Amino acid sequence: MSGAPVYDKLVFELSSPGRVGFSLPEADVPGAAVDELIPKKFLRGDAPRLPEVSEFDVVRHYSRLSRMNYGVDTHFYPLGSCTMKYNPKLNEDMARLAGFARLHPLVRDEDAQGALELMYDLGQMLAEIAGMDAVSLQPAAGAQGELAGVLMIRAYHRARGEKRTKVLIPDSAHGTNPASTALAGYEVVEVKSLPNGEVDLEALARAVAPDVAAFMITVPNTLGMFEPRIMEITEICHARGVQVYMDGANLNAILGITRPGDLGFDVCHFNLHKTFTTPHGGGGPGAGPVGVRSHLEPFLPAPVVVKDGDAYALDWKRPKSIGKLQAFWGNVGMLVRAYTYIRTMGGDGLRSVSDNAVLNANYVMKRLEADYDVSVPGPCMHECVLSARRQKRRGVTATDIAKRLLDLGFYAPSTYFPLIVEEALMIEPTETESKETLDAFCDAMIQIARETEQDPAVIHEAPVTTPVRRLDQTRAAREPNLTWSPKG
Amino acid sequence: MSGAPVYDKLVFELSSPGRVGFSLPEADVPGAAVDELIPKKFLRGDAPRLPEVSEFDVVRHYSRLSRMNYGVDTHFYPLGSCTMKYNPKLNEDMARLAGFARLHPLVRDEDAQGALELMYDLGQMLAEIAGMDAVSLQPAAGAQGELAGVLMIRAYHRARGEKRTKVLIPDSAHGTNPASTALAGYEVVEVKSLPNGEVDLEALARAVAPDVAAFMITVPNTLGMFEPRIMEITEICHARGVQVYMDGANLNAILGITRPGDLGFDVCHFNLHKTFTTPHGGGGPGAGPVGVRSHLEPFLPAPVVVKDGDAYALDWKRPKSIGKLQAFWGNVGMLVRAYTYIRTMGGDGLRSVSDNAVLNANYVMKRLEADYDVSVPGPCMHECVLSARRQKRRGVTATDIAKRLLDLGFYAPSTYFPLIVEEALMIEPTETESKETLDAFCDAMIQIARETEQDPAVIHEAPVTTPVRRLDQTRAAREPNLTWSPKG
Amino acid sequence: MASRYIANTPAEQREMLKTVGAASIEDLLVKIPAKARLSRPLALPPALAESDLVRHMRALAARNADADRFVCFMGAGSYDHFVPSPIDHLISRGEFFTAYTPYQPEASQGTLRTIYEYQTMIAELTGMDVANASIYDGASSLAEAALMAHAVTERDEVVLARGVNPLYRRVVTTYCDGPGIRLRDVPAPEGVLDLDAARRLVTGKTAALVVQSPNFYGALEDVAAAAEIAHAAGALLVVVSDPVNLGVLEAPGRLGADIVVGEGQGLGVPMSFGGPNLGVFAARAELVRRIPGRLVGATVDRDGARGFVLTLQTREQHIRRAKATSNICTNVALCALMATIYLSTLGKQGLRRVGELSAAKAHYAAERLTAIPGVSLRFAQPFFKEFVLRLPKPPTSVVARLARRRILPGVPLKTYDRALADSLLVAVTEQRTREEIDAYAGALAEVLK
Amino acid sequence: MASRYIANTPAEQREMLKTVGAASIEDLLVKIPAKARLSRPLALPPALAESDLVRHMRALAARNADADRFVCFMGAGSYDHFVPSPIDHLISRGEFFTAYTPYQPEASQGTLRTIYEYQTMIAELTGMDVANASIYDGASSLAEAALMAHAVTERDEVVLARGVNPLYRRVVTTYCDGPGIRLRDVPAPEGVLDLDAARRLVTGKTAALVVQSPNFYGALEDVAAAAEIAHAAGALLVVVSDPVNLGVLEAPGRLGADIVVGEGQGLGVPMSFGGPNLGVFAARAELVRRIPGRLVGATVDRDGARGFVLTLQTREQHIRRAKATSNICTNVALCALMATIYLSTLGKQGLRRVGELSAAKAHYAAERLTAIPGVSLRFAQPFFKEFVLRLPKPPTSVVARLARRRILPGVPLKTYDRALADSLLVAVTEQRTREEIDAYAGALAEVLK
Ligand SMILES: Cc1ncc(COP(=O)(O)O)c(C=O)c1O
Ligand SMILES: Cc1ncc(COP(=O)(O)O)c(C=O)c1O
Repeated sequence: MSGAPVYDKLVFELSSPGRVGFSLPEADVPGAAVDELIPKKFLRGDAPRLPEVSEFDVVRHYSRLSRMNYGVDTHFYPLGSCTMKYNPKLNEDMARLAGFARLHPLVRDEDAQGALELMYDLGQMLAEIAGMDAVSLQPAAGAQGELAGVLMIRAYHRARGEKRTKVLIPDSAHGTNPASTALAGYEVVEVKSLPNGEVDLEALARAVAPDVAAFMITVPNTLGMFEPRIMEITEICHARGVQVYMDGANLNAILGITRPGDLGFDVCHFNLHKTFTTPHGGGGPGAGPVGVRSHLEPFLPAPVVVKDGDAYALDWKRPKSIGKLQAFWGNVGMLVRAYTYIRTMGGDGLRSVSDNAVLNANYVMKRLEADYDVSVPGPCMHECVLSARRQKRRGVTATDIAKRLLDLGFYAPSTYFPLIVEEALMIEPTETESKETLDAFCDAMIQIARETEQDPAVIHEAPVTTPVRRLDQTRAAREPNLTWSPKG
Repeated sequence: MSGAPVYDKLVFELSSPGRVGFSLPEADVPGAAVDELIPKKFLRGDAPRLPEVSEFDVVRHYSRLSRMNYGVDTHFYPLGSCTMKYNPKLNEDMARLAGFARLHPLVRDEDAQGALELMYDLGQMLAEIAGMDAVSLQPAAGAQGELAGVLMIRAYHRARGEKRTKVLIPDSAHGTNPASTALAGYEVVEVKSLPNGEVDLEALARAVAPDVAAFMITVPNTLGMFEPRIMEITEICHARGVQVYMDGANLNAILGITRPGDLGFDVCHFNLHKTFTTPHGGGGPGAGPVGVRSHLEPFLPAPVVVKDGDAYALDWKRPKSIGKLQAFWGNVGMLVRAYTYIRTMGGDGLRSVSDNAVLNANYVMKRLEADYDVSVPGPCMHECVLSARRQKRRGVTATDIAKRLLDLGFYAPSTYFPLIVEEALMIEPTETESKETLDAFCDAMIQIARETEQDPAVIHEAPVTTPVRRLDQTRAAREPNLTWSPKG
Repeated sequence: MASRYIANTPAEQREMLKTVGAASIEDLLVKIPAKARLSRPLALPPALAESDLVRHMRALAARNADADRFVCFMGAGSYDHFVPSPIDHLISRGEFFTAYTPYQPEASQGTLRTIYEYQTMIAELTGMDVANASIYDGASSLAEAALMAHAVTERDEVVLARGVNPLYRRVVTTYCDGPGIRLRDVPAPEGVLDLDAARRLVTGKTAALVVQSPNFYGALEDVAAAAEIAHAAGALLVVVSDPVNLGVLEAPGRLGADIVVGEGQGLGVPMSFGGPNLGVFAARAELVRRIPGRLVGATVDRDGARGFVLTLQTREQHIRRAKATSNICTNVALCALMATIYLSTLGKQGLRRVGELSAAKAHYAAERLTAIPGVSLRFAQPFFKEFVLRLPKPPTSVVARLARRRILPGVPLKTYDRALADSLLVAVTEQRTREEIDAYAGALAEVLK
Repeated sequence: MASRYIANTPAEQREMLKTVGAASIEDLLVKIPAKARLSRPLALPPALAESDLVRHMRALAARNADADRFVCFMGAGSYDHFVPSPIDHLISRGEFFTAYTPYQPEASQGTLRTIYEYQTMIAELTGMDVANASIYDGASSLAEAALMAHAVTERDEVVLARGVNPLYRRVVTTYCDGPGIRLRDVPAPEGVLDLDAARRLVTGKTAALVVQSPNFYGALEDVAAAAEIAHAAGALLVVVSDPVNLGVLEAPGRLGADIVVGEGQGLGVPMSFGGPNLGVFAARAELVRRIPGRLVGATVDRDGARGFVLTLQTREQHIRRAKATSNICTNVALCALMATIYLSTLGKQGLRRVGELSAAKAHYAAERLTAIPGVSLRFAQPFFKEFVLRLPKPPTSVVARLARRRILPGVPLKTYDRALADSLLVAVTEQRTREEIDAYAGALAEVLK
């Protein structure tokens, strides 16, 4: 690429012996040297090889590295299933209030009433949003919410003396669904979806045998479609004593429109880092609260935040609890952000979040349907899945399209997910994006479709405007280089 | 340029009627409409044509615009005379403490003891650093400090019944020196410098006539050199009743080494946004405290922060004061940052600031002396001034070199200042930059010198990596377009 | 002694000295006369580690009655308007925050674009043709206006309405001393400009008539009438105006102003004990080449692409030196950026709401407070978000007593005008809740008992 | 009802619906069964304006005993270490903060490089060959280690030293339920692992022996001896270790650890009432293909330039699904970034100083506190920055009474171990001043009188 010289340093490569970036007080206590306080055998011989840089080195280095990223604040980020919406700055300010950010997790309940009240109320609000009876805020992310949910189902069956060993999951599911289920000790049985991505009810009816503990499904599904017969599905399951778990990663499509509980689900997790605007931070942290119907409440992870009169407390006396998932009570910093968001939007606001998320996705699908194959005819919900199979025939893959988009100033859609769609391009615009932005993105997609016909080279060359060009994945995996060493 | 698509929006161009980015409470008072409270004739007929955008539009727009800037945090910024050093993040955190940032200027002294103590102590510390007897923190920037200083000199002469109408200023001075002096009601007499940039003592001796009120000089001078005979200069002036003013913009070169007061200066201003690390913010705000010897103290701008026992107060009873320069007491937000910095460094720390600033400047000068003409043989102080006259002969001007540097990933030195140096390139590295950075910059400068010989075209084409290429200044001045209108 | 703010290590210093050809840094300081050298370390308090310094600064901050801990009804040129959360996040981006004045436009388009947006918004709000990139604060902005009027009209008198903020008046006095501009006052016995007196005082010698609206007492001035008087005498009309009010109040430009100045602090800039503030400066197009400070203009680059530059720089000190229209160099660009983001966030509807809410709450407060026996409005004039109360007890003692209840009830006017020794200037922004206003009224009633 | 977080205006909605070919948004929701539709608005508290919400949140925050207002001597897995100012400024840069997992490496080199730096630093501190990009927290990180040991050794028992944080133990229990891994405890009567008991309990069925050092009681464990025991039985040694201590304490890898996990919160991550935290996970090279979570590796681009990518992804759920090494997807990358910036800022010398200061202050505090009649150290073991006090009065009542003096004296251990009903776990970081420690001692002496 032409363009500005690329910054190619790692912080270790800025290091200079004796340079310092810290400032620590002199010892103000009678200062015995550490080797007089602690037996030598416990002590490290040499100092760890950490960088030696100035504070300014640090600030400039990480400021520069940040500029090698696309983020929602700087680029449209239509990454399907990830709900890359605007992360309000107000949430950040609130999470940084010392009363939350500087609070130790083991203070007495009396000394954390503000935090506990916030958590209690957030749990109540999430329960109302999902039509669930109780919520645990402890799971650190969606996958841990899934684990908690499946473990509760397991504990429930166990408590009823039932031996059920299998969990059914559609082949369109996100990878964490089978992974979490297997981790919970179940055998995962994959259920083939219909060509349109919907559940094959006949197949399901056959599959829900007495040894099936649960059916786990994403609503709307990973094709961005709402399962029209979802209530029949939950009924069929319940009729066979099968619990139904809803992966709530796509909850942002149905806020105030319909509720997992009302659809018949027994368990549902929330991704606060998707629907409720907590930032993704380059991979995390998130928060994955899990909601349940009353029959599963006894099994919630401990402790549970409870209210007694005007006092809030952590209730540890949960004999049937599946136990703990994190050392403490949940990713409270993220809970503060989500709470701030919900209090900002109110019920009507959340409803219009879903309305506009759905409208934006349908708008994009409509504008692109002539140039790309649509996986399933619309209307879709909050996201749409296109297929590049047409382009593939001309040698342009979903990956190629993704890379070309980077050059045109957009992050890429999710690619090759869900697995049931060939050359999948999964696009989630979110309600926070404006029509101008959607139009610019659609124009770029259409341009790429044209280029596929007329000038595929420019696509195969892409990206050329990024700090690096296409990277050698095979080499990375064959000769793993996972840590820096002076030789580099 | 190739590279990423350039963002070319103004916020007005994102506007969509009815879109909102704000959130304001409903009126909680018996809500008479404004036209029932205020006579129509005072009211605006139509709403102002401000943009209508979402909060996210705002965040993404200004995040993107910021990326069109080079800043110290992201780029080496050798802009001579401007002291573009690292601006500590700690200073920012301290200035944002509600106790400072949310304090109204007209609270009673009793309700601002913390702020007043900080201001009092900062004044004391600046006085010690400059060897002055008293300091006013009120000037908003260096130029206003100059105005205050010259007005105090004027008031001083007036008080002594002297009629002096002229102020002598070297031709190497910064533009604000003559501008501030003229504004203070003086006739500015330019004094020619010697070829080496130093003051011509004989000429000066001749010039300091009875009608001369003051001599204003920058130390180190704008060529980055220390006037070796500075004390003779101040003596000659004092012998003729001429006050001497030191432009302290370059104070960062002499911290703890020598002091304006000890050199015989009567007045000196400080640029807290240079020597004392307050950020430049794209042009300001800064702070330009002014220090004086005791004979000028009565004339300080009012009010002055005073200490009485343990209590601090704003002293308004200053009958001889030149008056006020700002509505309130100074750019307190900047004062908090400078105070934080001085308390971080301490006396020894400030001394090593100057030592290293001087070392870095000499290192750069040495590395470049073979390829560029040095305006004055070294050693220099905190900055060095090169001349591109050699390159000019090959058709490459200081401006061309500046533009080429932008393509190589560096901001440019100050160009064409001081005026007495042909094709001046004024380079101030500052003590916060590392040797690696200085070497990279010198390598780039040397490369440009080579290109001047071998491939001047690449220089004349520059910049090609910036969001825009060279801009048409003439057109901007001929047909001023200073505000956006729908036609654009 | 290694510092986290200094890059060079001793080893690097030695290496660099070797290149330079000096034995020590001392060798580089030879030109400094020995007898001028400081023979001792600077007598400053010892360096503090970051954690200790933070503790110290917190302690200092805690001794100030800030508007988070106290309920603020103070104005007089600095107001507690709400600051939307995105502003600080955006201005803190290093590329904005640590950049200098955009001397290299190709590497400064971010700053240049924001200033161009700012100029456009200020021109729109004030109803003028052009606005500059900012002056230090409202007061120095007014002083620059006086100088400009003097230069444009070549007249030596500036007539100031008594309603102009007295703190501004002092700054104007300072700036006018050098050029020898005489200042004259027009009384405001009823809290607004005495038009007859103004007609008498504005003459062929007058460079400008200056009025502020809402004025220092919060009262709305008849700007149009003032314009007539000024223009009839061939003088310029300078209007001091708070831009945050201009979502609701008429643009001074439409009432005949030739120059509009004011304090933009209300537009998202923290009060910070009075600074940094934001000096707004706008004028009619004919005056553009006399405007002080920086101006950003649109132009095109070599490839014809839109770009922005500092323009008309021949007005400025770095080119014109002693003959510059002003001595200003560093301005308050970052505060202008705060205002730009503020105005983008609030937008067309929001700024209007801010004005409507402030007006409604101020009038509610005036009603509640004047319902207290002995408390009345000092002037019978229409006001906007600020008004003057006459109190039955000395305002300073009232302020002292309410401070104990964490209420900042306003600004006593005695120090500004002996005739107003019984008066308290009260400001109410959209931030104040009914609860807070009622609490204020309740507390005031008690201390006046 | 216009919201500042939603872009579409009614007019734009109509326009877009027209393109879509729908009459209303309702038309797009047809697939949702009518009887499942929510027939009422969500019963949530009404939307709050920004200023009102800020007021509400401040009030909630004010009801927590945070470490700014209280002097914190609490640890047990979350510590009040100093957080240098640059961290929050840098992680708040939108390009880091609002990016997703770096699935498109060319547009995510910033994040990928910081993770690669993080992996390198953690490997260096722990003395292991490789580290992953992070796990949720220390406890889930330990749980993942147990699962990994189970998978690697194909054995079904994990032996936990009693000194392992009991909160971690609960999480391990939860994670081991599915795979049916049995947990066994090794007692620590003297506050450290009973080596003989360990020898008996670690058998051919043992997948891993888990020790923590410093352990939950603050005591330093003989990791080398534990390694011997584990390896003799063909089991893996898993060490739980707090990386912020490893500037001073020996790297577990050098003492024979096969897997090192721990809580990295001390590395610049705010306590935030217990989360988000930073789960550290490091292992020997042979185990790399069994590691849970993300790994970043160096490679080259088409032009041979250095670049970074997510690698060895066949371990992960999005590829391997039910057979993945872990179910983790979202991790805590931003906390890992905080730690990376923290470790860069503190550096080689700084991290050592943090450890030295913490140890010195902890030992000073232990001395001062045990000088109080009736107060003694519960265990006679070498400790680092944390220790257990035996008190003559119930610790919970002591905590309650010291809270009134804004001191958080430590964590009562009763809830974790009945045998320690008289014990208080006290942590002292470099943040605590001598003054604060003396004040604590003074206050404790008084309440024990
Ligand atoms: C549909 C779906 N389910 C589950 C998950 C897992 O959630 P998390 O990444 O928070 O563990 C995701 C997130 O990528 C998802 O998109
Ligand atoms: C030598 C010198 N003097 C005076 C000034 C004016 O200072 P300020 O810009 O703060 O008004 C400057 C700043 O550019 C300068 O470099």
